[in-house]
Amino acid sequence: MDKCIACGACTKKCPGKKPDEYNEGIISRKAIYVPYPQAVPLKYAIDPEICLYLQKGKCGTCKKVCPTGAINYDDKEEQVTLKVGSVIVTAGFKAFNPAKLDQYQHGTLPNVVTSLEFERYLSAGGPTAGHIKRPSDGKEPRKIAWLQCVGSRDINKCDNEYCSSVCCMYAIKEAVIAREHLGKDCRPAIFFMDLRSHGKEFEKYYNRAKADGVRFIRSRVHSITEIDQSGTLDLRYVTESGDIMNETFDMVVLSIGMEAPDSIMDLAGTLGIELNQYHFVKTDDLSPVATSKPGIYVAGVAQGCKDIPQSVMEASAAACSAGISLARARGSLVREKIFPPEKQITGQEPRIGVFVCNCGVNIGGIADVPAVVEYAKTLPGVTYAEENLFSCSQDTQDKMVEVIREQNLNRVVVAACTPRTHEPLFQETLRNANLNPYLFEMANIRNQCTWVHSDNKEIATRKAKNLVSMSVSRARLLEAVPALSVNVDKSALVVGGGVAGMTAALSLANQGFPATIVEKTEELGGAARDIHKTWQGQDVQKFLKDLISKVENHPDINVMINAEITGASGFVGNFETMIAAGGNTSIVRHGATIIATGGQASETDEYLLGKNPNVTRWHDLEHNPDKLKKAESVVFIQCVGSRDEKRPYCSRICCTASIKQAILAKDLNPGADVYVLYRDIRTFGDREVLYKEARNKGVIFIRYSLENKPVVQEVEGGLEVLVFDPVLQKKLAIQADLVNLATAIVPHDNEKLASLYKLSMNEDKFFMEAHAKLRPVDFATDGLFLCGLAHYPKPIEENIAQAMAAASRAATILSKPSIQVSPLVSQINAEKCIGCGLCVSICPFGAIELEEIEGKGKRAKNISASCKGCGLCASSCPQKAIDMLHFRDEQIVAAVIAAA
Amino acid sequence: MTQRLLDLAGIGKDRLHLEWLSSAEAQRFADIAKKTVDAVRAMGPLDQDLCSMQLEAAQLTVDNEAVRWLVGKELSITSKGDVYGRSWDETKYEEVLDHALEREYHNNLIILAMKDGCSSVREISKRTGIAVLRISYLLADLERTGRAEFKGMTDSTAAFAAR
Amino acid sequence: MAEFEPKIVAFLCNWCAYAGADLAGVSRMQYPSNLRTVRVMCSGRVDPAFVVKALKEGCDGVLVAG
Amino acid sequence: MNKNNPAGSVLVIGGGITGMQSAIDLAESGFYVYLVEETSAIGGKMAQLDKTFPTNDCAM
Repeated sequence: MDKCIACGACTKKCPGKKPDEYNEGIISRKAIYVPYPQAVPLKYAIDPEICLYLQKGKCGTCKKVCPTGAINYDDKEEQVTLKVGSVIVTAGFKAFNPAKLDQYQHGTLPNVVTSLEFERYLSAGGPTAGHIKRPSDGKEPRKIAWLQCVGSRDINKCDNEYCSSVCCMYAIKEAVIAREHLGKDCRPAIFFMDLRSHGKEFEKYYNRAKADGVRFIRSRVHSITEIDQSGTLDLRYVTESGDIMNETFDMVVLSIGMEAPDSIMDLAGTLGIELNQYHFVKTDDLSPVATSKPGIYVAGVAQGCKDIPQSVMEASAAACSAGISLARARGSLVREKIFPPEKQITGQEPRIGVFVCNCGVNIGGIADVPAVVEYAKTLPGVTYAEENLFSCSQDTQDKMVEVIREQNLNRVVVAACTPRTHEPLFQETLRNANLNPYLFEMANIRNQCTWVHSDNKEIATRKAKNLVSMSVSRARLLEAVPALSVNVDKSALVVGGGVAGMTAALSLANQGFPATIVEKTEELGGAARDIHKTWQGQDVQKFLKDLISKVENHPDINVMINAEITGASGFVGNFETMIAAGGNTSIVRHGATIIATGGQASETDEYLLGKNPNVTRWHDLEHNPDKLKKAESVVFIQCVGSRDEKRPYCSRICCTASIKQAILAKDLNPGADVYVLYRDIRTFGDREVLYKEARNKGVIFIRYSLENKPVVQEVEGGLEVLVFDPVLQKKLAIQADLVNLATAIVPHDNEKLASLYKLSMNEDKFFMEAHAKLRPVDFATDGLFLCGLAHYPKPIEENIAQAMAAASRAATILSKPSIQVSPLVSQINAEKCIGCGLCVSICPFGAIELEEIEGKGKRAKNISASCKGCGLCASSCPQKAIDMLHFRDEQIVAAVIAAA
Repeated sequence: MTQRLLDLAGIGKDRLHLEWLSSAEAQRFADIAKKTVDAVRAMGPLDQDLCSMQLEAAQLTVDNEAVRWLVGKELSITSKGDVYGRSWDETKYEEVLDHALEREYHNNLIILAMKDGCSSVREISKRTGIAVLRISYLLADLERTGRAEFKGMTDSTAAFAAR
Repeated sequence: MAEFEPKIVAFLCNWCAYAGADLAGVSRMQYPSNLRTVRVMCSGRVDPAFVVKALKEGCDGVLVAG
Repeated sequence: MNKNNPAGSVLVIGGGITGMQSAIDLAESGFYVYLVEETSAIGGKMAQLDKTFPTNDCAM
């Protein structure tokens, strides 16, 4: 397998054909294939089911065609036994197959596609290269309909009563992107029951889509019929006011839900872990990633329907749990790669070696490689030039190390593919040949030359020569850049003593990293003190008590209450924070910082809260449930202060909390009338079960809209709630002796903290993570992590998972004695610098500070660990006093001159 | 700012294209490449000797500390206001920047023209294409800052030279 | 002389435009060969002086893509 | 293999976005990771997506 260089010669000639699973069967693929051009590992695999040679011993053309002889037909499956300390199940999910739902006729009507198929139509690497075409006649669709809850929240045609919690969002995304592709006359419409855009920034995305012309129709489509041979479809549905509508659409997308993968059944059997009734792995709320068997953990959709950010958080949380149980064996099986000593080349005349690659036919077939090599030899400073068939193959790498040593080269230029993928590979080869890895330059003569000018060989060759001369002129000026590593203080600081903060501190301390908790108030616990039961009924107060006792008695955790952070400095691995507690200020040194400042239910003056004792907020009821027992008529009002102009976000936990209390009210007093006034019921994921249970117990759900909110007024003998009921099309007046408001969850005031640590916040004052999906618990600046309500409102089990995730991310830094930092940083020439501070204000990473030098006043100084090498400071410095290592002004200009 | 400068120098802002794209928008990159090449081809070759002086002046302008200051400070001043607490909106700030840019560019052009041997305002105007009134106005400024000096009168025309 | 072939220097940001150009190569999209790419870590790195320098050195156009 | 000297390695079953993130975190924290994937490439379902909400950046 390591001979294959994925040049694709074999797949062109291969006769075998099969529907391509990657493209959802829209197009077919060969027997020898790579799932998609960016696959990792980028190696071709043979599909035994349709390979003529493996089936009938015929053909074998791929072996003949393969330039590197990488085809090995008798590569059989082999059994490997591994001894491991822990197992993490991240088996993912299987997309629901809508064939069972005959009313949508997926499979018979060509223009009814699933959302995954539509993703393939949308993507540039898909079967239609991103142009959306109707499967029936290839024309661009004008009206597209998305049908929500296909295979979710449905117990008559399939047994998935849960909500898959992501379909509403991806339907909106596909509609918005479709409009981008097809232009403004494309009319997307989404048919839904409850629009569940509950995650961070999701509500704003939903509002933008509405403003951008996506129609949202609250109705479940009854059936789809084809009305003409071109494949146009007619949808039959009932609107809320009860009249039956028919509307034609060019294309229908079924927002299919998620199911447990088929392989999970026997996997659970072999591992001995329990599954829940939907075949997802069973976990309990207060240890969200632990399965029923100790040492085996689960993360992602294998545990239940969730979106990518939540899956990534759980992935890190699972890694943290495994880390805790194996803390003693950390680093025992990990091998450190040792490189030969580095040869000093300063002051030597440049002796440049140019290696031009053929890359099989990709370059050699188009550019005249020998001519490029001859041309390279004529360039000043080049002492050696050669041509290789495949520079990136292992044998050529070893040959290059010898050539570098024999020819005593001190600069290397490789003319081949893109440095973005292969630069690290060649840099490692340089290090094996005693050369500093930054004495290396790549000329991209494949992706940006031969592949894109393949119709004119002569021009491609000339451009290749020019690119090589640019690289050589730049290489001439390259200099060794010493590696940069920073030692790490193996302890962490946790800001905030709620459940999130405590879980993070405990997770780190149990891995041997001491943690300090800074709590503003005088006791630990945070918002969790107001919660009695999780949505699955587990006792939170007991969990909280023993969490607090574990934290307070843990030898490696130092708790500071009534403490406030007054100053912070330093960078990843070497932070210093000033904390004022009880009158004196102490300095804590730590390698990582976890922000868990939490949040709280917001105040409001709406609906007579505070003016009438019978108008309560959610946690008031948690503290004295007897208020519910006495009440004969209870009204819950949702989205109080959430999802409006002031706070355009959803607080996520209120629907579940209110419905849980509504069920409790009905249980305590079956005769009582219980109402829930809502805008969208967002009991995402398995919580849908609660919504069904509440309806079965007779809780009445009435929808209201932002335009005409319900009104609560005092009347003699209690309260009266006026609300317009869209189903009955009438205004109702409900006599209520208890009104409970689900007020928005807001973060605590983080302004000061944000300025101290240079953290950014979104406009709702929640902290902004580095990347919503791929780094959901990291901050942009390294060494700072985020978890809990301060990131975004979330139920307690997600808080715990995110806290463990933050601990795991912090552990990736704290577990190393020192960490390598990219050495390509800015370099400041103290003579030229006048200390104007412009660079400090421009630097997005806080990687430059002004330093007092006696006698000269202030001078800029680079914090190399935080510097990302973007170069904004260098290009904006009025004195031109800043230069970037490896991207110096004169190196860039040299390449420009060679280009002209 | 650089495009504005290229316009001033008569080279045309379409010789510099600024684009933003994500790493997945391959087709868009190909279209941008084609669009840029066609736009520049339509403008014909950049005649080096015709505008070498303009380019030199542009180079000096771009290296000028004051201009670089104005560009660097734009973001912080338009968002947080200047040292006197006055708030600036972008268009107003851009006007000041353009004005300073133009003045600095013309100053450099005049100095270069004088180094090229022109001495009278009319000769400079012919060589640089800048209006006579503008040149005399700027020359007074250059004299005051010691970058040019008045060489005396030769048959009723004033002669200047770069310092 | 055949039709005038302009010479254009392209400053491409390594993470966005340069990656887009690579993907254009992987997808074998053809585009004119007049571009000469200089890879930079961020489009913000391009100092206006580089642009003027390129034009002075004989290029007919400059593309800065972030 | 008993409780007090566990093996310093972890088996991650499933090479989608979740499996990859767990593997990265563990490897970065000094544990040897075996990442096991059913199909011939890692990436899972996310690799099939074009763009991802809410930021619309590419899934690949």
